[in-house]
Amino acid sequence: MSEQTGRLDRGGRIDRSRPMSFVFDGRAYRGFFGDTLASALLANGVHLVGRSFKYHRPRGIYAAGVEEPNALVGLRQGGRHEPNVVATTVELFDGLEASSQHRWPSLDFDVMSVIDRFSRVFASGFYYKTFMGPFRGAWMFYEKFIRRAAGFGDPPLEPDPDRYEKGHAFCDVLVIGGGPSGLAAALAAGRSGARVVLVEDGAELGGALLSRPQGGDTDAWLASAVGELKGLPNVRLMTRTTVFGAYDNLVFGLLERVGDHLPVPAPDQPRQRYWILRARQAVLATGMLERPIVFGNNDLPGVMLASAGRSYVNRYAVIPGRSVVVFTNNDTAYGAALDLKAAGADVAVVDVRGAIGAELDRAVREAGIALHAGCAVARANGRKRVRNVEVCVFDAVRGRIGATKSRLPCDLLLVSGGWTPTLQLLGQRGAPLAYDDKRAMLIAGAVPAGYRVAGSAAGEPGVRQRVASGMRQGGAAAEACGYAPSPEPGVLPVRLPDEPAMTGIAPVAVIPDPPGAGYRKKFVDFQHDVGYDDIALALSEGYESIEHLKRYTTLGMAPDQGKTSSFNALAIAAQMLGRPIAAVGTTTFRPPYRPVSIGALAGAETGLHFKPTRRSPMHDLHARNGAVFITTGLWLRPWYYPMPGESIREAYVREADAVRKSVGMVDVSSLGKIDVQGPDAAEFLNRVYTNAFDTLPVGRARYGVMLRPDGIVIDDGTTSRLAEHHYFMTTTTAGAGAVMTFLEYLLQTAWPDLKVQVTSVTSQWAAIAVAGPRSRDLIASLVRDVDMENAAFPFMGVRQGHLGAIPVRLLRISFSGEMAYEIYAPAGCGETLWRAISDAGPAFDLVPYGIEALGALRIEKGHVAGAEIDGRTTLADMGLARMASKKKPFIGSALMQREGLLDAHRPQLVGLESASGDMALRAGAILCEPGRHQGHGIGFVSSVTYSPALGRHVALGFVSRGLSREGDVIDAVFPLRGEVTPVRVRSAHFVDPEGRRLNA
Amino acid sequence: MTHYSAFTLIRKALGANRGWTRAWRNAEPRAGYDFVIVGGGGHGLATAYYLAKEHGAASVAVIEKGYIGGGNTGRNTTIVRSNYMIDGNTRFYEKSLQLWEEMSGELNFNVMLSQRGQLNTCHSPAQMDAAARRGNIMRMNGIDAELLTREEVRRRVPILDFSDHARFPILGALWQQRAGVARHDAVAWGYARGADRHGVDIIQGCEVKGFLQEQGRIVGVRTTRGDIRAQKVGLAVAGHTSHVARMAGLRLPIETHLLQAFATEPVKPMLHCVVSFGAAHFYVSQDDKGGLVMGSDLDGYNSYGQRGDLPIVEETMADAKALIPLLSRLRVVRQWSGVMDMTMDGSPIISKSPIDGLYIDGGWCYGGFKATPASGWCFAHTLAKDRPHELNERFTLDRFRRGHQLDEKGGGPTPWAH
Amino acid sequence: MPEQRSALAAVYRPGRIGAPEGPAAVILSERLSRTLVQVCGWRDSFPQLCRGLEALLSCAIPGDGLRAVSHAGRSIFRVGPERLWVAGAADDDLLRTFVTQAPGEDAVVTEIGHSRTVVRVAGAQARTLLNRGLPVDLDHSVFPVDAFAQSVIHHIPVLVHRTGPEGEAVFDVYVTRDYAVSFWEWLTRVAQALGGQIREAE
Amino acid sequence: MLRIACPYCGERDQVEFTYGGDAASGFPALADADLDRWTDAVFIRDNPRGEHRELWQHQHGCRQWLYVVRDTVTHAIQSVVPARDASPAAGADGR
Ligand SMILES: Cc1cc2nc3c(=O)[nH]c(=O)nc-3n(C[C@H](O)[C@H](O)[C@H](O)COP(=O)(O)OP(=O)(O)OC[C@H]3O[C@@H](n4cnc5c(N)ncnc54)[C@H](O)[C@@H]3O)c2cc1C
Ligand SMILES: NC(=O)c1ccc[n+]([C@@H]2O[C@H](COP(=O)([O-])OP(=O)(O)OC[C@H]3O[C@@H](n4cnc5c(N)ncnc54)[C@H](O)[C@@H]3O)[C@@H](O)[C@H]2O)c1
Ligand SMILES: Cc1cc2nc3c(=O)[nH]c(=O)nc-3n(C[C@H](O)[C@H](O)[C@H](O)COP(=O)(O)O)c2cc1C
Ligand SMILES: [Zn+2]
Repeated sequence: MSEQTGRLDRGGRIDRSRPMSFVFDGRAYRGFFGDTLASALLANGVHLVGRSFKYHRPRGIYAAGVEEPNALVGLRQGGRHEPNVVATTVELFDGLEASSQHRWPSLDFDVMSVIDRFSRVFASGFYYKTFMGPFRGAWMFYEKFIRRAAGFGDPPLEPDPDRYEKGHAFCDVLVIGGGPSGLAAALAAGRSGARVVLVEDGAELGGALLSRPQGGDTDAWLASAVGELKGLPNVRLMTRTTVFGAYDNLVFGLLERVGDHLPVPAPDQPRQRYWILRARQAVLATGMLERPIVFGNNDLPGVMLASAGRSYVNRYAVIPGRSVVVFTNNDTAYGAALDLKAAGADVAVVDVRGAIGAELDRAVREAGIALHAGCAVARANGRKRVRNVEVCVFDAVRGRIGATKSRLPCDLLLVSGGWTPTLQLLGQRGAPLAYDDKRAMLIAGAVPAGYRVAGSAAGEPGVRQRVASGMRQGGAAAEACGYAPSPEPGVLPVRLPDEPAMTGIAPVAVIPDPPGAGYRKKFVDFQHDVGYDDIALALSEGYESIEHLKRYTTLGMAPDQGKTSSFNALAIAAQMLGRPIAAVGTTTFRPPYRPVSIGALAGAETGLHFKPTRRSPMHDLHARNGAVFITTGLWLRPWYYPMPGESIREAYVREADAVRKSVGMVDVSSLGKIDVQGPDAAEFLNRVYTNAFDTLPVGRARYGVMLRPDGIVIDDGTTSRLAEHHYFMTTTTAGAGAVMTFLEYLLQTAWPDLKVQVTSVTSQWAAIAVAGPRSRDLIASLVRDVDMENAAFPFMGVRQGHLGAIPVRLLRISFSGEMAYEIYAPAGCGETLWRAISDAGPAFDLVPYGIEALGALRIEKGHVAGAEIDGRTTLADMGLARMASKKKPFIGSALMQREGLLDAHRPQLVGLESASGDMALRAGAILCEPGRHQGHGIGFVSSVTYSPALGRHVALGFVSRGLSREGDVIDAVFPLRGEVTPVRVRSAHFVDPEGRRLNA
Repeated sequence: MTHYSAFTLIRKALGANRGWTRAWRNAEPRAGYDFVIVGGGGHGLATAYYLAKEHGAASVAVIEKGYIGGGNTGRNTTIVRSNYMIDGNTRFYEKSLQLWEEMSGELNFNVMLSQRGQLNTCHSPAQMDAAARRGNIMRMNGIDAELLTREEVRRRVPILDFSDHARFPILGALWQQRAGVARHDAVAWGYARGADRHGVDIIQGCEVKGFLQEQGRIVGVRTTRGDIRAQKVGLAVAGHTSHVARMAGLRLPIETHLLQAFATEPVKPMLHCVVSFGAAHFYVSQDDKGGLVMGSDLDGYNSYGQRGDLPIVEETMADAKALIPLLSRLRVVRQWSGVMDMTMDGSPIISKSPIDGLYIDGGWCYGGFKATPASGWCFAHTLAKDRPHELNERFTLDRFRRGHQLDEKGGGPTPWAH
Repeated sequence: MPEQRSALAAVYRPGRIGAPEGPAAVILSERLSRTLVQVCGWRDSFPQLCRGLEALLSCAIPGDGLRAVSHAGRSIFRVGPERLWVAGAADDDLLRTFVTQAPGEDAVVTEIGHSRTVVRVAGAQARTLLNRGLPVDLDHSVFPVDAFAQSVIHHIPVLVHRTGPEGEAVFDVYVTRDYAVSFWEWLTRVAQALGGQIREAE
Repeated sequence: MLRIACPYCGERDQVEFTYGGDAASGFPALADADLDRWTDAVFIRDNPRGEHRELWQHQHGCRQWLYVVRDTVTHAIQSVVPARDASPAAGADGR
């Protein structure tokens, strides 16, 4: 285990009493609680942490926060492995295991790094220009090799063992960012009584203050602010939480990392929680991010943002280098220079500006820091870590560079190219950003309603101003929600020390190559390896729109979404095109602000809970009876009830056989059921069904078909008339929801004058169909208060009575073609009902059957189902043209008269059977004139079954002019299996076409 | 214009990549053209290309309000396939796939057509039957298709959920080997470069705001950069078809809806083909950078906002994890969306309009990327010859009135639910 | 009435869930065999009907879809403009008679008690628990006692009613019966993280 | 996320609602057998970029169908009215 050579003896916000060990690339290291993986690596002197995406260049840690472009690692093992984790955001835990990515065989020696030598060949867009030959489809050959080089990290290979949760939240004021301005905003809003949620990405509140030197007034203010907030019951503080997206109506997507800082989530706890938060006002106090300056080899390990250097020293007590050069174009980097110096490093500053303010100048001199004003770092040298930098005289106004003046040896180069307010969330709302010349930054232009920006996100120059603006915006947000401004105006932290502010920046984004020096790549987008030359190349080829530039070079498209690169790319493009930055514009901002795991967004909707399951009231009983279930929509329905050793085919044949020979029972509870009541119920049904329902006598049921307004069949079912103004409608399982919604739609929008109430009672009623020649005897043995005789209770009759003690509705209708009853009972009685019938069953040779047998029985009878009603079929196609009433209009009656729907050549429903011997038929076969097997044929096979009644395969299908082709032999073609089966067209009523069995 | 090849690439690299020529000229609008194509997406650019190349049109302009390829061409999930069942669609999409297969060579621009195959999973016997019907139609039309069993699917794509925890177990799948993905931007740029080479003016940053009409005939367009006269005007503006057509007084069987797409962080290859999930409306592939690109349902309400919302984010991610549980710990880096021209039957329109001089190519719904070459090819034919090619003769505007919808899904005139 | 079976019968197991010790943050229980009757009317005559119901039930009839009225063991919800749900105990005879003798000429009465499973969620973290799935603000300030909302949890239709004394968070959730097991699985899994107890069904 | 202020239930998330499309294409009278009028109502849309009068059903709430006026670019909702309260004449079907 190595020493923490880079750890300072004192200071920092780490807890030295809680040492932690961790492993990186197989080597063990130590760190402390409060470290990030990045700070712990730096403490151990590890600078090389990864390889770049395209050229496999060695890369180190560049930042200290979410903007980190280089230090992506693979975290954890097995099912918990997570690729591309940003090391600067990983809180260290004991036993953490991480590895570098995208290198082979090792990080130190990566074979693929030879690519770097040919980087000019692999310049932006190279793949559009080659890999096209020598043969057609050659790309497929090259692509294999290119894909091998794809990706950063390895995907997990095992299922994720962790759970995820979702949460819904509501508040008046959402404050995004827990830095000084966010804390101030939350205080101001919270004191006024508003419901406030403050969301902070990091583990600790304080934002950039945490990276200040420790102790003193800053910490005192921070402690008192946080303390007060914690005491306010109307304020909720959410740390380790990212606002990743700003959506319509001030709805925000948040990701809370509940267990990511632990080795594994606590027992029963989720790993992450995704929040949907609805706010009435939002204050963005999201701070700013520092940006690099672009120069030769600016991606070497040991080159780092100045703010990061400062953060490592002050927050983590890590000194990332002993011999430090700070390269800047603005004042803020001097804070880092002074703090590193104070921590014992040798520090020199290279400033592109000719002069700096007197006060700063004095501070630098007093600290013993060498200042190279009017100079630039033109390039960094070193192999896997910076060894020295070349400093040239530089004219920041004209952008002119002189020859190399000196080489400053160093092991750390801190860079500050200025700051970019973190306004991604505003950008996601489509809010325009404006370029502010003086501060050389993009600031919020017009802010959308309900949003406010505070603190450094608003470009406020110093801490006091930031806190004041937080107070202002937080208070105003609460006021906008109707809360009186707090009686005690927020105490301004007058004693907060100020520091080098963001003034006097020289807007330099790139340092030209010094005269006579050789070529070095200058990186703009580290994560996607996009350099200055790539931008130049793209522009020279005409990819001038900033969006074309992005797409041609892939600038800003990496997981970091250009947090450190976008602005520089924009500035460079503007310079090359000779246009002002404002005219070039930014690319579109999109969620998420930081990458969000798929698992979190999926939440609890995973595995068997991906979608809820609907179960019939008799479900448990079926399970106990050994039913095999099948998923139909969201329902689980008994498919068949195998006897020991039975296959599905054997089981359903036995079941269907029993229905034809004795009696069977099947659970049909999933059918849609709609209660239709009111004085206009009959008129209403007349309008929605193609056939008449006003003529239906009380106590009778009728089969009905509904059309869509465009004349296509939407659903079918039976509807019974229970009383003059009371109907009971059934729909298909699949159609239930749509039919219900459609009925309500018609009643409320088209015909609000009709007095009809519709209620879905699907879940209220359990339903069992009892079918077979012995069904009447069976039911009669159980129902005492209904006369079951044929005459008294005829086919299509409806009765109410009791089965045992259970109140039931009895419908004498049949899907199977046998004498049959549907029995409806209150759902809670469903199991009792089933049991009562099956207990009486043995005497009648009763068999329970599932939906496979149900399907076989209905095909034998030529009854249509989902495979026939596929959203393209007309009534006439189904052979039901006679069901279209001529006496009254109905939904669809107008548009069903269109020529295409009347076309005589349309496919019509027919029965099909093998023309020679009993060959198996297959659904999905295409029907063709014999031997003419191309194009779209003349129809298709929709449903197929082995018919237990007939002892052979039968099918339903649609054939062009099918009704006139009875007896013709055509081909059922199934090229997927190379099969052609001659089939005979016949009536779809295979069994008992006269319907005698219904009454037998 | 520089010819692209490995050789040029190396030669230019040695010259520090100086001296590459522009891929296309950024043309200034002229006073008039024979053909003005509105919309610089793949379809508009392909139309211009084929007009010039196949029909010898010498005076063609493409007018784009933003930057070319910035519409749906630049924001789709790039799936290319020809597994259509309805007569009228099948052969059109197959023609398109054949044009794709030629495209890189023809344009001398690598559009990276990667025919890695597409899998449509089936989760019920009924879905298997429907897949069989589709596959059989494909085969009868000379298009490759295979029907796979659960075991065959597992062998091909083992990372799908074959566990006991799958809410909708996979029973099998329809497979088209020649399906795959192509590089979205390259299609726009490649056609633009090709069209430019044939003299087409590509005019960016120029929005059509109205039409020039004379005696009930369209004779040009009003744009933000002035009036441009034209013998014929062709619209290829995707989600904005209704909006632009209305400037000429036309109402169309189209609604505009949002469709989102998502990309994850790049990872090493884990998914080697395109998969679409039969238990939900979800599809995914892994691009050559390593990111998984995925999409699902429409956001479900009319919108020109080009900005998707959370309900579909959640739904898509739940779908993703249900189909491929290993995706759980991968992260989404970007969520974007496009505005779709959804027709009432889900099939496109390539047709003369009722107004002389105005032609419409639109209604591509969420499936028009794969149609890009054939759409351009047929639209060019329709514009040049004033009558449809047989491949697009059913893509008319009046098919709804005549009852000849091409309803591939059977969804009816509720496009938001397609 | 013959024996009724709870939709949760196969999955309902009283006892602790999640953290085995400490106070239970959430307490779950099924409320068995509630009577639930829907009464609808017509726009013109509905006020009249409501007056009749007021006399019959000796309490006010709610005027909006935000607050229920609870009285004498019954809760009345206005679930739609002219649509009321009246929930009561299993042996609420008055309600039972509704179904056979409509409470007014213009009343459309439908018994729907079997279509819903009622689950009670109580305890200090009841709100937190429900808001893991319910997209409705349950803060006391906007969702006081007798407030109710029809909504969805995990794609499952629910009606959530805040009952119990002021200051305590007690919610009755009416779940569509065929989804009850899925709902219960969801509820108990989320409750696990908070630590809770399943009581005997009441 | 759209938040729709249901006149009965208050402001709720879009997920409780189902979309019903353009409200301009209302129903012609059933007795009207004119193909053009029906084709227009069922298949043809204004599809405006901007203000759109559309239908939503509060499916998981009061089940009321609502006329919502919403901007198709900003998604901002201007008004929500129960469908049955808006006289059919207010619909664009011209009855
Ligand atoms: C998220 C998503 C996923 C998709 N996935 C697939 C898929 O996997 N496979 C598939 O085949 N298809 C897919 N599609 C559909 C496919 O992207 C489109 O159908 C296709 O790209 C349309 O191309 P286009 O050229 O017609 O339209 P576009 O590329 O949108 O081009 C139209 C152009 O017209 C311009 N324009 C509009 N109005 C005006 C005006 N007034 N003046 C001037 N110019 C104007 C626009 O700026 C735009 O550039 C998807 C679409 C989306 C949004
Ligand atoms: N060194 C410098 O010169 C310099 C430059 C800029 C800022 N600062 C410091 O920044 C502070 C300004 O305070 P401030 O509050 O405006 O900014 P801040 O940087 O202190 O705080 C912003 C906070 O917002 C959080 N955040 C950003 N986006 C988020 C999101 N989407 N979701 C959740 N959290 C998010 C960040 O994690 C951060 O903690 C001052 O202390 C100032 O010294 C210093
Ligand atoms: C196939 C495909 C892959 C994409 N991959 C990425 C990606 O890896 N990173 C990224 O930032 N954006 C990716 N995008 C999205 C684009 O950045 C952009 O969001 C999209 O083209 C829409 O444009 P807009 O966001 O500018 O409106 C991808 C887009 C497509 C079509
Ligand atoms: Zn409502």
